[in-house]
Amino acid sequence: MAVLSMVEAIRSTLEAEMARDERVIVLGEDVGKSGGVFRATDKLQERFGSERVVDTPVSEAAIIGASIGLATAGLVPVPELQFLGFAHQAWHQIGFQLARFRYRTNARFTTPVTIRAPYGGGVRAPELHSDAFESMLVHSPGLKVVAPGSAADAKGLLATAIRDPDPVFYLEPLKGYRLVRDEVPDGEYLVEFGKVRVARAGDDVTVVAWSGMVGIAEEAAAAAEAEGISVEVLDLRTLMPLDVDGLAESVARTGRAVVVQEAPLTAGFAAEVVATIAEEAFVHLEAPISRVSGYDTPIPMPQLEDYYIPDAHRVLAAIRAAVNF
Amino acid sequence: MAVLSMVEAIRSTLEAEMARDERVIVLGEDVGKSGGVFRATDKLQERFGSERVVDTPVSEAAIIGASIGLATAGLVPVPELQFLGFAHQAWHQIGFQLARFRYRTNARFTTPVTIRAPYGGGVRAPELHSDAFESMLVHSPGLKVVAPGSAADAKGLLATAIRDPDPVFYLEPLKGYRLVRDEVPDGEYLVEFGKVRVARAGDDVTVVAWSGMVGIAEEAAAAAEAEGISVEVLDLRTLMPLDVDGLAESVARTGRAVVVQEAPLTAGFAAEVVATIAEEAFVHLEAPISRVSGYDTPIPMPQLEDYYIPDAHRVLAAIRAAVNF
Amino acid sequence: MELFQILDEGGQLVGEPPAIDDATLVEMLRLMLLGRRIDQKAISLQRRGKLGTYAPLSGQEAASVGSVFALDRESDWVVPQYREQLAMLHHGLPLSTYLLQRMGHPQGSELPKDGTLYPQQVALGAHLPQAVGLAWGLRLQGRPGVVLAYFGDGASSEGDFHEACNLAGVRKAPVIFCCQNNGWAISVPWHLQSGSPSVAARGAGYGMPGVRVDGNDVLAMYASTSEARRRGLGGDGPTLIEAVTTRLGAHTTADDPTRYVPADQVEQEKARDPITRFRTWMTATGRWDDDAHAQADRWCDEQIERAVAEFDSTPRPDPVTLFDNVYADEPVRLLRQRAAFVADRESR
Amino acid sequence: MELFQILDEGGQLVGEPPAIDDATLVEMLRLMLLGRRIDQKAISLQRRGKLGTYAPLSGQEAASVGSVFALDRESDWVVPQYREQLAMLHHGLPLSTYLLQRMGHPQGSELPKDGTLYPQQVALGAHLPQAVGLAWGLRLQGRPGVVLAYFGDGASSEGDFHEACNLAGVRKAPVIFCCQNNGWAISVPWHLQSGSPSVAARGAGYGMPGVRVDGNDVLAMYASTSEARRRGLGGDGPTLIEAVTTRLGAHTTADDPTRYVPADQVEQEKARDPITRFRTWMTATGRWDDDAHAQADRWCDEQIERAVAEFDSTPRPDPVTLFDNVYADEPVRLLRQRAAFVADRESR
Ligand SMILES: Cc1ncc(C[n+]2csc(CCOP(=O)(O)OP(=O)(O)O)c2C)c(N)n1
Ligand SMILES: Cc1ncc(C[n+]2csc(CCOP(=O)(O)OP(=O)(O)O)c2C)c(N)n1
Ligand SMILES: [Mg+2]
Ligand SMILES: [Mg+2]
Repeated sequence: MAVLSMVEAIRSTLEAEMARDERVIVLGEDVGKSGGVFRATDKLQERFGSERVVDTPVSEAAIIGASIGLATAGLVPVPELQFLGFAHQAWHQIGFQLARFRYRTNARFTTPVTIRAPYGGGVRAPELHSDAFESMLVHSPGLKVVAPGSAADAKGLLATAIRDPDPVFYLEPLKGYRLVRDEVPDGEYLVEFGKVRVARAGDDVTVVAWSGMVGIAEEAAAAAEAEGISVEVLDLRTLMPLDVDGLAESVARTGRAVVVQEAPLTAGFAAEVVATIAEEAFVHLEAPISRVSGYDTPIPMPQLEDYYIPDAHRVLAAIRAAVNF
Repeated sequence: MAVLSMVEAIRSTLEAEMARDERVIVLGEDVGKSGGVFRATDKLQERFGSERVVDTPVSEAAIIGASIGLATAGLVPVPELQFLGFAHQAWHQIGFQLARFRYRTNARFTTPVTIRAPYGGGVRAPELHSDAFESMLVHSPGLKVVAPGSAADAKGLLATAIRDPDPVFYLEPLKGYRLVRDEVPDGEYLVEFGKVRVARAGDDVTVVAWSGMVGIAEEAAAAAEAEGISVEVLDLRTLMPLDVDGLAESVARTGRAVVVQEAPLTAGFAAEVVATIAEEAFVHLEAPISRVSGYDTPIPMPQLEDYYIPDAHRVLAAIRAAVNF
Repeated sequence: MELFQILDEGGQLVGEPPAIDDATLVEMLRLMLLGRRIDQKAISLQRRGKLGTYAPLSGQEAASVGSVFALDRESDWVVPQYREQLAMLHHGLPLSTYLLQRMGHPQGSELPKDGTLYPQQVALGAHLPQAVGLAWGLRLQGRPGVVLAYFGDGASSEGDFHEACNLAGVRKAPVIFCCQNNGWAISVPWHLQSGSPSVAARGAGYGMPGVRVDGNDVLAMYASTSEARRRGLGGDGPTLIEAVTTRLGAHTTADDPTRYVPADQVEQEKARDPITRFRTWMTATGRWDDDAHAQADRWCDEQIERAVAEFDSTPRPDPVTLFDNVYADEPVRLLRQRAAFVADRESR
Repeated sequence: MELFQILDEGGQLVGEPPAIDDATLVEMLRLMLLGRRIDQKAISLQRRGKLGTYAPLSGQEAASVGSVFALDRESDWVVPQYREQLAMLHHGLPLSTYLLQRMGHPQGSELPKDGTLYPQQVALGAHLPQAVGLAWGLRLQGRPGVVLAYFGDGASSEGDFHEACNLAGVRKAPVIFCCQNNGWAISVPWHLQSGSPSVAARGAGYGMPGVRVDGNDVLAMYASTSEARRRGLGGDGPTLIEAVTTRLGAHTTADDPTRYVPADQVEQEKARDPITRFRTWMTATGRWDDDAHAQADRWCDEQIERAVAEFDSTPRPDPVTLFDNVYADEPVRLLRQRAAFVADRESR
C-alpha cells in the first residue's frame, strides 16, 4: 500500500494496464508529449511510444468516433477528453454511437472504450472547464458511468473499466486530482462495478455522494457526529450500474437520506437517486429525501464558485433537517 | 375554434407568428421548398420567401450556432431539427452556447431562439428517429423546455415560446402530429409557461405526463374510472419551468402519484418529477411514487417499439398498485 | 474540378479501362441489375405495408458497385451510410437480412460474423470518424486492408466529415472516403448545401487527394477506388472520392420528390443511367448479349425470391429480445426490468 | 500555398503597403506594444495569485492588430476566441474588464453596450457558426458590416469550423474567418493536427478564397483583411485568412512549453517578432523614433496603471449575483433557490 493522489493512481493504473495488455492505447488532446494537462498520462508516451499514446487534433467527436473504430479493429482505446465540458462536442458519438454500437450490430461488435474526463469545480478554472453533469451520461443505454471518490477506487475502477467489455465513461474529480490522497493497494486491484462503498458507517441518516462530493459528505458527517448525529456516507462509485440494493438497504436502516451533487439541481443525477430511494425504501422513510446540489445556473465565474458548489455547511443543514423532521 | 391536428396547429402558428413579426425566420433541413418532412412548415416559403424560410445544409451544429448569431443580429430564429435524435450533433451549441449566451454576456445579448424538434416513437421510424430524451435539455440552465400534449397547447405554447426572450426547446410528439386532434382557439392564443394543465380531474391518484404520454395517461385514467378509481391526469406542458406547486398541490390532494415517460428509466425526466414530488408532498404520500417508463435500452427496432413505449395497460397497473398499496 | 470518366454517357471509352476480367465485369453488371430490381421489390413490399421506410438506390448502382468491387472482401472493410444495399450485399450481407432491417425486425441488425462489414448508419456522417479509427487500427496492428466509407453529399456538411477527414490525413489512415454526390440531401439541392462546386475540392485541406469521378461510370469508379486502395495499402493515407451520381427515385418511400425536383432534371438524369451506359459498352465489346441479360434476369429473380421467402418466413421477434445486446455485462436494474417486462406481458 | 507578405522579416517592403494614414500606423504599433506589456503585467498578477489562468498573446500582435484595424468599429463585428485581447480592446472592451474576466469576476463578462463585440469563447470553434449567423443576420436586414471571427489552428480541427465555413459559403455571409495559426494547439504541433500544410487550402472546399498570410506582418494582415472586408460588403461572401504566426510564450500560465517546444524553434520564432519588424519599417520610413517610442511607453504605462487600479478597486462580487442573467424571465424554482441561498448565507 502506498498513499497516492488520485491523479497518480490514475496515471499508474494507465501505465499498468498498457503494460498488461498491448491492445490498450491512449489518445486525446495533449496526452502524449506533454503528458496531459494534469499529467494523468505523464511519461506514458516515453514508455509506450507515440503510436500507443497519441496526441490528436482538437476534434472531440473524432476522438470518440475513432475510438469506436479502433475498438472494432481489436484495440482497447482509452481516449481522454480534456475536460468534461468538451464532451458536448462529441455527444453524438458518445450517446448514440459508442453506447449503442453493440446494440446496433446485434453484438457483432463490442466496443470496450473507456473515456476519461476530469470534471467539477473548485480549481478556479475558466468557463466550461468546471461543469458537472452526469445525468445525460447515465441516461444513455449501453454506457456505464464511473465516478471514483478515492484514490484507491480511482485505481480499482479504472482497471475494471478498461477490462470491461462495455463502453465506460470514467469521471475524474478535477479538484480531487491532487487533493484526494489515500492508501492504494499495490499490484493488481479491481473494484467491482455496481457496489456502493460505505465511506463512513452510521445509523441516523444516509448521505449519498460520488466523486468530488464524497469528501464534502464526510466532512459534514464528522460535524454531525459532533452534534450526536450518526451519519452513513455512501460513495456510489458507479452511477451506472447503480447499486439499487445498496441504497435501499442503507436507507431502510436509517430512514433518512440526503443526496449531494455538484451539478445543477433540476434533472441532475441526484434526482435519479432520490427517485430510486423513494421507490425502493418508501415504507422506511421518516423524512423527505433531500438534495443538496448546485443551483439551476451554470457553475459561476471562479470568484463565485465556492458559493455554488455544495459545502459541508449545506450538507449538515440538510442532515439536521432530515433528523429533526 | 376549429379542430386541428397538432402539426396543423404548429404550422399555422408558425405562419401567424411570421406574419405578426417580420424578425421571425425559420431555418433547417428541408423546411423550405418541401415544407418539412412532416409538413410542419408547409407553404411558409411560398408566402415568406426563401430568405425567411431557409433550407440549410445538413449541419445541426451550424443550424443552432447560426441561430444564436441571427438572434444577436436582432432576428427571432425558429430552427427546426429534423428529429430530436439529431440534436446530439448540435448538443454543444444547445447546452453550452445557446442556453448560456445571456449568462456569458451579462445580458448584453439575449437569444430568443425556439428550437423545434419532433420526438418519440410509435411511427415505425428507423433508428435514432424515435428516441425520447428530455432530461439533458432540462438539465441545461438557461434553456426552457416545452412539450405540448394537445393541439391547443401546441399553438399556445409555440406562440409563447417564439415571443419568449429566453431560448426554448420545443418538443413535438412525432406520433401525435396527426393523431392528436382537438379544439384550437382561433386568433391570438398564448399559454403561459410553468402551469400544468389538468387534463382530467380526479381524487385518488395523480398521473403526471407530457407530450405523447398524455393521451396514454388519459386512456389509463378512463380505464381506472371503470374500476372506480378517480384519476387526475396532469399534463406538465413545460418541463422547464416546472410547475412545482401544481404538482405538489395535486399530490397533496390525492396522496399518490404515477409519472409516465417514454424515455429510458434511469436519469430520465420522470426522476426529477418523482424527486420534486417526494420533496414537496412527502407528508401527503400514501404510497410510493412510481414511474412507468421506457426501459434502460435504446428504443428498439420498429417491430418491438410497441412493447417499449408505455401503454395504458402498464399505467393502469401502476395506478392500481398505488391505490392498493 | 475535372470529372474523371472512362465510359462516357453514350457508353464509349474515353479513357483506359481498368484491368478487370470478363467474369467479374459480368458479375458487376448483374449486381447493378439486381439493385434496380431490389428497389422495385422493396417499394412494392413497402406499399403493401410489409417494409418500413425504404431508401431506393436506383441511379447509384455504378458508384456502389464500381467502388466495392475494387476491394478485397477478406481484408478490406465497408462502412456504409444507409443507401449502400449493393455494397453491403457484395460484402456478405444476405438480402433477406437487409429486408428484415427495413421492416424493423431486430434480426435485420445481424452482420456477417467475422465479416468486414459495418452496420448501416442512420446519423449522417457519424460513421466517418469510426471508419478512420478502424483503418488506423488495422494499420497499427500491421493488418492489411483499407476501409471504404460511403456517405452522401448531405453528410459532407456535417462536422463529423471534417473531423474524420482531418484525422485520417494526419494519421495516414488507409480509408477511402466515397461521397455519393447525388445532388440532393432529401429536398435540398447541392447548390443550397455548399458554396463549393465540388466535395472533392476539400481533399487538399486535409492533405489528401480529392478526385471527382463520374459516379455513373462503373469503370471510372473501379479505377479510382483501386488507385485509392493502392495508396492506402502503400501507407500514403486516405483519399477522397466524389462520385458524381444521380438519385433517380425519391429520397425514401416517405418522400415526394415532385414537390422539389424540376421535371427537366428528371429527364436529364435518366439519360445518365449507369446501367444503360455499362450495358452498352459490355454489349459492344462482346461481353454481354440478350442471352446474358435473360440469364441475369433469372438470377435476379432467384435472389429476390429466395430473400423474400426467407423474409416472409421469419417469425416476428420475441418481444423480450428488446433487452438483448445492450450490454455485454447487463446491469442488475436492467435484468429486473426484463423480469418486470415478462411479468407485464404475462398479465395481459 | 504561397505566403502573402508586405514586410519581410527584416522589415523591408516586399509588396505594396496598404493605404493607412500615419496616425493610424502609429496607433497600431502602440497597440502592439501595449499587448506585450499586458502580457508582462498579467503574468505577474497571475503569479501573485491575483489573476486566474492567463493566455498570453505575445507573438500574435500583428495578426490581431493588422486585422482588427481593417474594420469599421461602428458597423463591423469582432467575434473572438480567447487570445484576442488586442482586438477586443480595440473594439471597445476596457482593459480592466478584461482583467476582471481573467480573475474570474462576473463583471469581467460585461460587454460594451450597443457595441459590436462578442464575448470570449472558451469552446474551440463554437463561436464560428455564431459568427456566420450574425453576419448572415446583418445581411438579411440590409445592415452594413462584416464579422471578423478569430480562432486558432487547434480550433480548425473542430467540426464547428467546417459547418461554419460551409454555411457561410452557401449563404454568402459577410464573415472573415481569421485563423491565427501559431503552430500549436497547446502542446500539439500543426503537423500532428493535420495532414495539410495549410488551413487556407480549405477555402476552396467551401467556395471561398483562402489566403495564407504572414501573420507577423501587420501590413499584410491589414491588406488581406481589408480585401476580405470589401468582398463581404460587396456581397461576395466569406474569406478564410490563415495568419501564419508565432506563440512566443506559453499556451497559458498553467502550461510549461519547455516540455514540448524544441529549443531551436524558440530562437527561430524570436527572429520573426512582429513588433521588431514593424518598428524597423516605421523607423526607416520616418514614422517612428525613440521619442515616439518613449511616448508610447508612457501611454502603455498609463493604460495599464489605470486598468489595474480599476481592477484592484473593484469590490468582490456579491455572491447572490451568481443567480443573475441566466434567464430574462426567471423560473419560480430558481427564484426559490435564490431565496434559499440567501437564507443559507445568512445562517453562517
Ligand atoms: C445527423 C443527421 N441529420 C439529419 C438526418 C436526417 N436526414 C436523413 S437523410 C438526409 C439527407 C441526406 O442526404 P445525403 O447525405 O446526400 O444522402 P442521400 O440521401 O442523398 O443518399 C437527412 C437530412 C440524419 N439522418 N442524420
Ligand atoms: C472544444 C474544446 N476542446 C478542447 C479545449 C481545450 N483547449 C483549450 S486551448 C486548446 C488548444 C487550442 O489551440 P488553438 O486553437 O491553436 O489556439 P491557441 O491556444 O494556439 O491560440 C485546447 C485543446 C477547448 N477549450 N475547447
Ligand atoms: Mg445526396
Ligand atoms: Mg494555436
